[in-house]
Amino acid sequence: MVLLGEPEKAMKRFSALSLARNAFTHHENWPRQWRSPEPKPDYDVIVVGGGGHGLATAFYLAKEHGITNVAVLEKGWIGGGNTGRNTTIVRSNYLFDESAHLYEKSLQLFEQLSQELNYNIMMSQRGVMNLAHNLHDVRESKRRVYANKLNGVDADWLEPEEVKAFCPIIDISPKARYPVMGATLQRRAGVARHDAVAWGLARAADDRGVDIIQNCEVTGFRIENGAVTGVETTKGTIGARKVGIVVAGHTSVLCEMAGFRVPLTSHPLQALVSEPIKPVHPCVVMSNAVHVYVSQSDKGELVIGAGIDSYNSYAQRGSFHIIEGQMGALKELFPIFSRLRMMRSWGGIVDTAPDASAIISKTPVDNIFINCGWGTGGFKATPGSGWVFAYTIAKGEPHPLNAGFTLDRFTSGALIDEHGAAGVAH
Amino acid sequence: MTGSMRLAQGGRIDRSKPLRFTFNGKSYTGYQGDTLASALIANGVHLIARSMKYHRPRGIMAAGSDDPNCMVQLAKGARTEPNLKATQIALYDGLEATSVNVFPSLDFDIGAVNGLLAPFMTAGFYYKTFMPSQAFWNKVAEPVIRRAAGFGKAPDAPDPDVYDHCHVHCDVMVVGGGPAGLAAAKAAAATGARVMLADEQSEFGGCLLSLDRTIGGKPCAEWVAETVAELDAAEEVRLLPRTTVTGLYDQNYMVAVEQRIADLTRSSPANPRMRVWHIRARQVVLAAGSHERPLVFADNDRPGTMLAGAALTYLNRYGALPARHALLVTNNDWAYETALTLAANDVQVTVADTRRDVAGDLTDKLTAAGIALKTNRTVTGVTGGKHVTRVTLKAMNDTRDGVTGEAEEIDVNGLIVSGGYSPAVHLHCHVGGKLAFDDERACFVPATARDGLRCVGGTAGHFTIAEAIADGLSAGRAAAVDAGLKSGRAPKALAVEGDIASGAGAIEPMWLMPADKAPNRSKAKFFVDYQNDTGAADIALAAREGFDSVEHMKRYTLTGFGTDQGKLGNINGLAILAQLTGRTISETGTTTFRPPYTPVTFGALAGRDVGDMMDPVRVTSIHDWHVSAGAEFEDVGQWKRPWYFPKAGETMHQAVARECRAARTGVGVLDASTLGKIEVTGKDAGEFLDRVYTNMMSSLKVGFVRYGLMLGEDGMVSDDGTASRIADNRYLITTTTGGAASVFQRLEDYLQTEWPDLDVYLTSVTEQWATVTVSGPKARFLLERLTELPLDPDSFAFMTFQDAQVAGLPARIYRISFTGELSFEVAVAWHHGKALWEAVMEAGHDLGVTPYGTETMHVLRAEKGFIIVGQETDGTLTPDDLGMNWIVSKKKADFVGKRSLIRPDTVREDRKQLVGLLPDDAGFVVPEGAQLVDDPVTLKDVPHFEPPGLDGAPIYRAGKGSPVPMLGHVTSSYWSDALGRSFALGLVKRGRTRHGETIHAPLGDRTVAMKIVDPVFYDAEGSRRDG
Amino acid sequence: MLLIRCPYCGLRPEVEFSYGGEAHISRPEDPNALNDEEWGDFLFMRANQKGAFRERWVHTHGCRRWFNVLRDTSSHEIHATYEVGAPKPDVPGAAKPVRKPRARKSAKP
Amino acid sequence: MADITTDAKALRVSPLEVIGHRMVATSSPRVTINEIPFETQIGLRGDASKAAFNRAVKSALGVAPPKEACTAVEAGDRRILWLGPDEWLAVAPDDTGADLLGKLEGPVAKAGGAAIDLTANRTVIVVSGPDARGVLEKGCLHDLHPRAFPTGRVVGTLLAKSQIFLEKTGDKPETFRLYVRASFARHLAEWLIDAAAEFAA
Repeated sequence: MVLLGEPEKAMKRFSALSLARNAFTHHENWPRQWRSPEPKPDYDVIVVGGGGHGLATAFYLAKEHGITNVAVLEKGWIGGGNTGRNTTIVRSNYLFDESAHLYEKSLQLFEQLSQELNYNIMMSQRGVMNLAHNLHDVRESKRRVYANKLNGVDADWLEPEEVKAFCPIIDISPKARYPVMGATLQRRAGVARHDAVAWGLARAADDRGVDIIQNCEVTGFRIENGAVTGVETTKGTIGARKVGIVVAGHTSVLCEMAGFRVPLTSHPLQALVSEPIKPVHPCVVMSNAVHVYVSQSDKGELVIGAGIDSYNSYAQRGSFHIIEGQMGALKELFPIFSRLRMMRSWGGIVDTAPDASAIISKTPVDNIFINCGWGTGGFKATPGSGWVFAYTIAKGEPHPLNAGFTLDRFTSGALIDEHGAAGVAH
Repeated sequence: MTGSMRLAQGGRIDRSKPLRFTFNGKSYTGYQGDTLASALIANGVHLIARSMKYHRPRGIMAAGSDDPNCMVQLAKGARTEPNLKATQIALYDGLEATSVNVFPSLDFDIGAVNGLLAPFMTAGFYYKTFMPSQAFWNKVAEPVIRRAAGFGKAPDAPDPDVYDHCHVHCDVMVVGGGPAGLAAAKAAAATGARVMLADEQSEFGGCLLSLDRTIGGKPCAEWVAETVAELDAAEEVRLLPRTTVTGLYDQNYMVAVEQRIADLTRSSPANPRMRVWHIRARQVVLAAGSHERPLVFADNDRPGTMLAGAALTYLNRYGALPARHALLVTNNDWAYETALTLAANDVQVTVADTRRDVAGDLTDKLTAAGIALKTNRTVTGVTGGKHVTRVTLKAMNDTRDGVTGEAEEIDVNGLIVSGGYSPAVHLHCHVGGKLAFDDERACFVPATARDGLRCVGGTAGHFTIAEAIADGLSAGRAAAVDAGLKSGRAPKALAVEGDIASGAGAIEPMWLMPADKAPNRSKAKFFVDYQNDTGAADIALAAREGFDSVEHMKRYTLTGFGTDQGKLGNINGLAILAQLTGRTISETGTTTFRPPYTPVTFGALAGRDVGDMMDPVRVTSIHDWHVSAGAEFEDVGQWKRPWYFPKAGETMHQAVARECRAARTGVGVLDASTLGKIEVTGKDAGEFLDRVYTNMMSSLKVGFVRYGLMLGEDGMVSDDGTASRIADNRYLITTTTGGAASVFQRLEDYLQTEWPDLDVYLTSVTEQWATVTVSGPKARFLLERLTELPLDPDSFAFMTFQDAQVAGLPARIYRISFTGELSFEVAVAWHHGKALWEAVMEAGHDLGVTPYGTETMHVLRAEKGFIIVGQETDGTLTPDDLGMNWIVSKKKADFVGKRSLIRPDTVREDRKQLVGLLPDDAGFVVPEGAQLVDDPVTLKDVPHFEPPGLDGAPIYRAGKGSPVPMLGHVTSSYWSDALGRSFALGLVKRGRTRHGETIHAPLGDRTVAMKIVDPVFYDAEGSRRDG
Repeated sequence: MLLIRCPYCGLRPEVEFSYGGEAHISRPEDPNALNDEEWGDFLFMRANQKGAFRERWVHTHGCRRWFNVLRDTSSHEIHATYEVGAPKPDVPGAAKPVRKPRARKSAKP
Repeated sequence: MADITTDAKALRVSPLEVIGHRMVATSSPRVTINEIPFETQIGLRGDASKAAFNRAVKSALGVAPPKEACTAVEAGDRRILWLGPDEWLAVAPDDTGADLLGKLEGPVAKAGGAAIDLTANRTVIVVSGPDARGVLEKGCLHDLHPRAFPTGRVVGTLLAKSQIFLEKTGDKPETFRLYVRASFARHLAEWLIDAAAEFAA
């Protein structure tokens, strides 16, 4: 009894009606959400990495630039890296202009992504609060709020009582070790269902002709006269006019294969969830000073981010004391969470750049492009990252939105130092 | 079922200690030694909960942490706890439990209407709908879904209980106190090794507590008792009952959670409710046993359906009868023990085996016990909404993928199932251990060896007690030897009698059982993950839609995402996926096992690191004085620093103005003890400081002090402070309060790794010295009352220091000023800090000496245009940006960060530069952080950002949707008592060339015009520093 | 919680240490001789191997010494730890670090 | 530094003076917690392979600095703790500070080292009794079992969240000296009081 779906040409639209119709045929007529093709001999563009960013790149290459002879090569299963391991926060309230513009582009794409993809990515705009716990935090938070507003990004400063009103379960007692002195709030920010973002993008890209090839690991690059001509994979050599590398934690490994270095280090980033409980936490709360960020998923689980481990690692696991160390802070902020229980924990590999900002850039090899360095904040950038990377690959030059995110900033010194904004993992 | 299902005798419960409890408001009685589950079963209660999606009635399937169904909300108020498994709750008198996620009641649950919608609520249905618009999702669909999701409720008040941590080490850690674990601990302990043995149950013995075996000629219960007593008596053995090892990490580090109080007894620091053990073991023996799997057939979730091993446990260990008329459905030999034991307790039993052939000795035993055996059978239906009443069986066809022949209906009130056992390999996998599928035993077993880790007994796929004991004895001894102990005599082998043989054919792999209809066409549900209501049809849909990777299937169908973490269902799920996609189970693979093995209470993980223990509070030796003076405190790193000292009725603004006035016109005093202090000694001390400061320190004369700036190698200002030359080969340098630790570490880094040939030693002396700053025109006058040292400018020049007695204390006085006023910093031994402070306060009483805090310090220094690292700077500013090129040596060939100062970006002309800012509204203090723009825009008029599109238009452009270009921001902003107006410091692009121009700070409802001026507002000529 | 062998103090828990990134990056003798790209490389370019990796740790809460570790970044297995200035051990199964009372030799080749 | 006058001595306040009574109140036959205030502590830096350095130290303290890592040596009421390959802490009773520093400073500097007064930098807490280990295990990641942590062993480590030097000075009963920085002392004492509650009378 083998029940593999039949590859179909046209994507079936998802809707309540289609769901009902399929119920009458016992759900036997749903096609595969994306095909499982064998690689063609060559492509116009090969995107290495089937995470959210890679799939978004392929989708926007097809949608915005009409480039459909595209393959996404994924060494495992799509969405299996950081896309499926993050805490799903989406926001754009970054301090520096370049970041705010890029993340805001991404947030705007997120706001219409369910409709655009015809896939419910459960974009939940319940608001993200970044708490301030000392005078320095307050000053920097306000700085960010004013900057956001002037950039046309929604942001508010909340006094402690307003924090409490927005999220009643937070303890704002001035007696706390690090009392809540206020917060920034981005109301349009929130969370989205991470898996659905990957799957929806895959389905939509596939529908536009993109080949998504799983279990296909890139093992080398074909480079002639300083320009890429193809990639070597566990499924054979595949020709490519252009190659985009979007592999997050493994970027250094791939770039090494292509013969150049990037200023990245890969670290474990851990996260965890509680058992599912009835809705109790209405928004997303992040705190740099006490290193906690937490939201509640639609399934009822509290989704909690732990900090980044200091050491380099590709093991997809970190040290337990990192998680444990944050529970005191969690309990301080949310005293009613004490008796709830950690159900699952996991780790991802984040690639961090020296200035905690992404690199979306041309490389020393012609027609190889990289998109990396998202550190702990990549999920929220998914569609925006794909959009500007598709543009960069298609045009051979960065879009104004990612013009500041190129590799040469490490030579010139024009860093986009978001350590303040990215001090806590998210 | 009604009436007592408690056996008159037998089991390990204490019938002399009855316990009363309520479940969903109804009262019941159980006994000491019961779990909530066993007590309910003994009371004939099987309907415990409803499932998540369809709200199907559910009962008790298992007897431990693997049960997917029987979640309850325990207790009430602040001590309530959601989602506890009835199988894991030790019964106590007065226990109150209720079902979760039911409305209005467990018996009549409105959510059950979802069952009718089941045809639409397939795996991932929510990805396919609810998306006419983003607003519809945010405002309509999601709130409904959120309310429906989740099981129990969070408490509504802070947790009154106490939890703590303990860190221990041992030679051999044995995880699991069943036969293999006990044997391993015994053998290891015999060598004198330091042994720890943890088991999640309150009693050691594991499955031996539920089985009838003879070990070494003794009944197994007796052997357990003896072994435990022997271990308990051994000096170097630590027994941890009620303790679950939840995670194994690199280098044999384990986290284990001990439940010390299982009832409502109040906990305290002396008696915590839970303790998290952090265990570092040289060797680990994993004897965690195995988990029985259910079988996947039509409506395999009716209350009254129970795993064979669990049925045996309830019967033998708790004396609770799970049924009076039972059908056992099995694919393996091991389950027969349950049938035989039930029969021995007068339960009418039928056995339906999927296999065509069952070993002769087993059939003989069944015959002898009067049990009917039906082979080659599958279950095609189970009836009984709230309790199983009837099971329909059919024979399997020749190809064993369908059914044939007539249905047989068997009336029962208990359906016992066994699909075989899955080794509890979780901890093995936590550290990257791999698995292999063992076809003969139909389970995944550990396939990779790891130094210092041994899997034994059920964890190794050895399901008989004889194997487990033999495994344990040999592994325990070997582990001790590997841990460095002398082996001594080999432990005596122990004969075990009573096992059901476990040879070839003991199990037939059976995943999705043949049925009348394919699961997706059937009205019945073929559950795989009970808690998430994932059925075989959902897995089929996932496979059909391309989610054929096991990880995709898991995520799409939620298999294994429940609070039972898939202990029961995961293997069935992936095996069915393998079956549906035409792959082997090995090819399909498992999902990743990650900690924790069972859910862990957050409060336990926090331990005692709560309240003020969350992070150390660092205090100076003068702290108590500040507290009694009513100071408000500011957190600076871990330090508590006085922020300001309000007098009764004073606002902060008034207090700070008063403090400032005192320091400018009289005398103020500041506790400056928190600054980092490092002694730099050795003949190359000066050379070393030259390399790490931007300015020259080697030229400093003994007795002199110099201000210095440190950069990162990126050229950005990272810290500042003073260097005082104590002797030729000795300096004392200060750092910012927050930067002390990182500066010290960075300096050691340079010294040890870059310049090891320099003869320099660094010693942190931050807490050797308490420092009291006396500042203001009357500072000299005050201090002269306390010391005989001449303090006049001729005797004591600015930027020098001298040793002296101050108030009878040995002290060092520095003449430096961060306020612009005449100022002395008096340093004494930390333990003299309070005496010095009190002496200063007393001596200055008639002068109106005024203690001031960090806020006043900030105002005073800002009036002078002095920066604060971390306030004016944010890691992106060079000395030139701050107008501090005067402190950057032109003579030195190199210093840390120098090369970066000539990078293209750092020599850019439009960099932000430090300026002074005077609001046109002199009474208005602009908020710090306010952004600065050229045009007087108001924030509410700024349009929502419209990113440029595919035309690649510039971001800043004419028209709507363009951001407002920002030129900088306000870094410091205060009311100045001395100036009689507000003022600010800020960073502005090309600011130094724009003095006199106006710039704007758009705020919430107003936009404030500010004039750009020189950052020195007060006493620019420096006339006041000599008093 | 890694267990790291400080070359001076022996095996100690990870929390006593701080991480220092890639080892054997020498501060250039004469930074002014470097062009912007070379200086940028010194500042920011770091090896980021998957597998055996030479890295720096400092025993912050113990003896405050910086030292080098050869660790596998995919398994976390520590092959060797060695003093600053000691010869690089081989990968893996490296020779034991040379013990010296005070390692003050040139840190980085 | 000038000599400490008798008056100045009377004006000293130890970091734990205000909560000393609570440490005493927590103490029981199973574990006692006491501050030993004002112990003379002198940081020693130097090259132990140089005879001159060893001589300088030995002539002042009666014993040369220990070369074996993580150990302490005693000479009468003085002791030297190994802190690092070129770093030691000399400890002596209160009252000996100025004298000892005077004897050490010059000769040690001449031998290429440094001697720095750290008397006020840290205070000493003694935790002793059959359950001393039980208290410390709540926050110390070291293996404190006598097989692994014999008398005479010294480690720099974290106890809960405070950096300390932990020295074991006795076996019967097990006795540990904790050297903690003055600003952390109160936090650590509070932590110890809390951790010892389990063993209180």
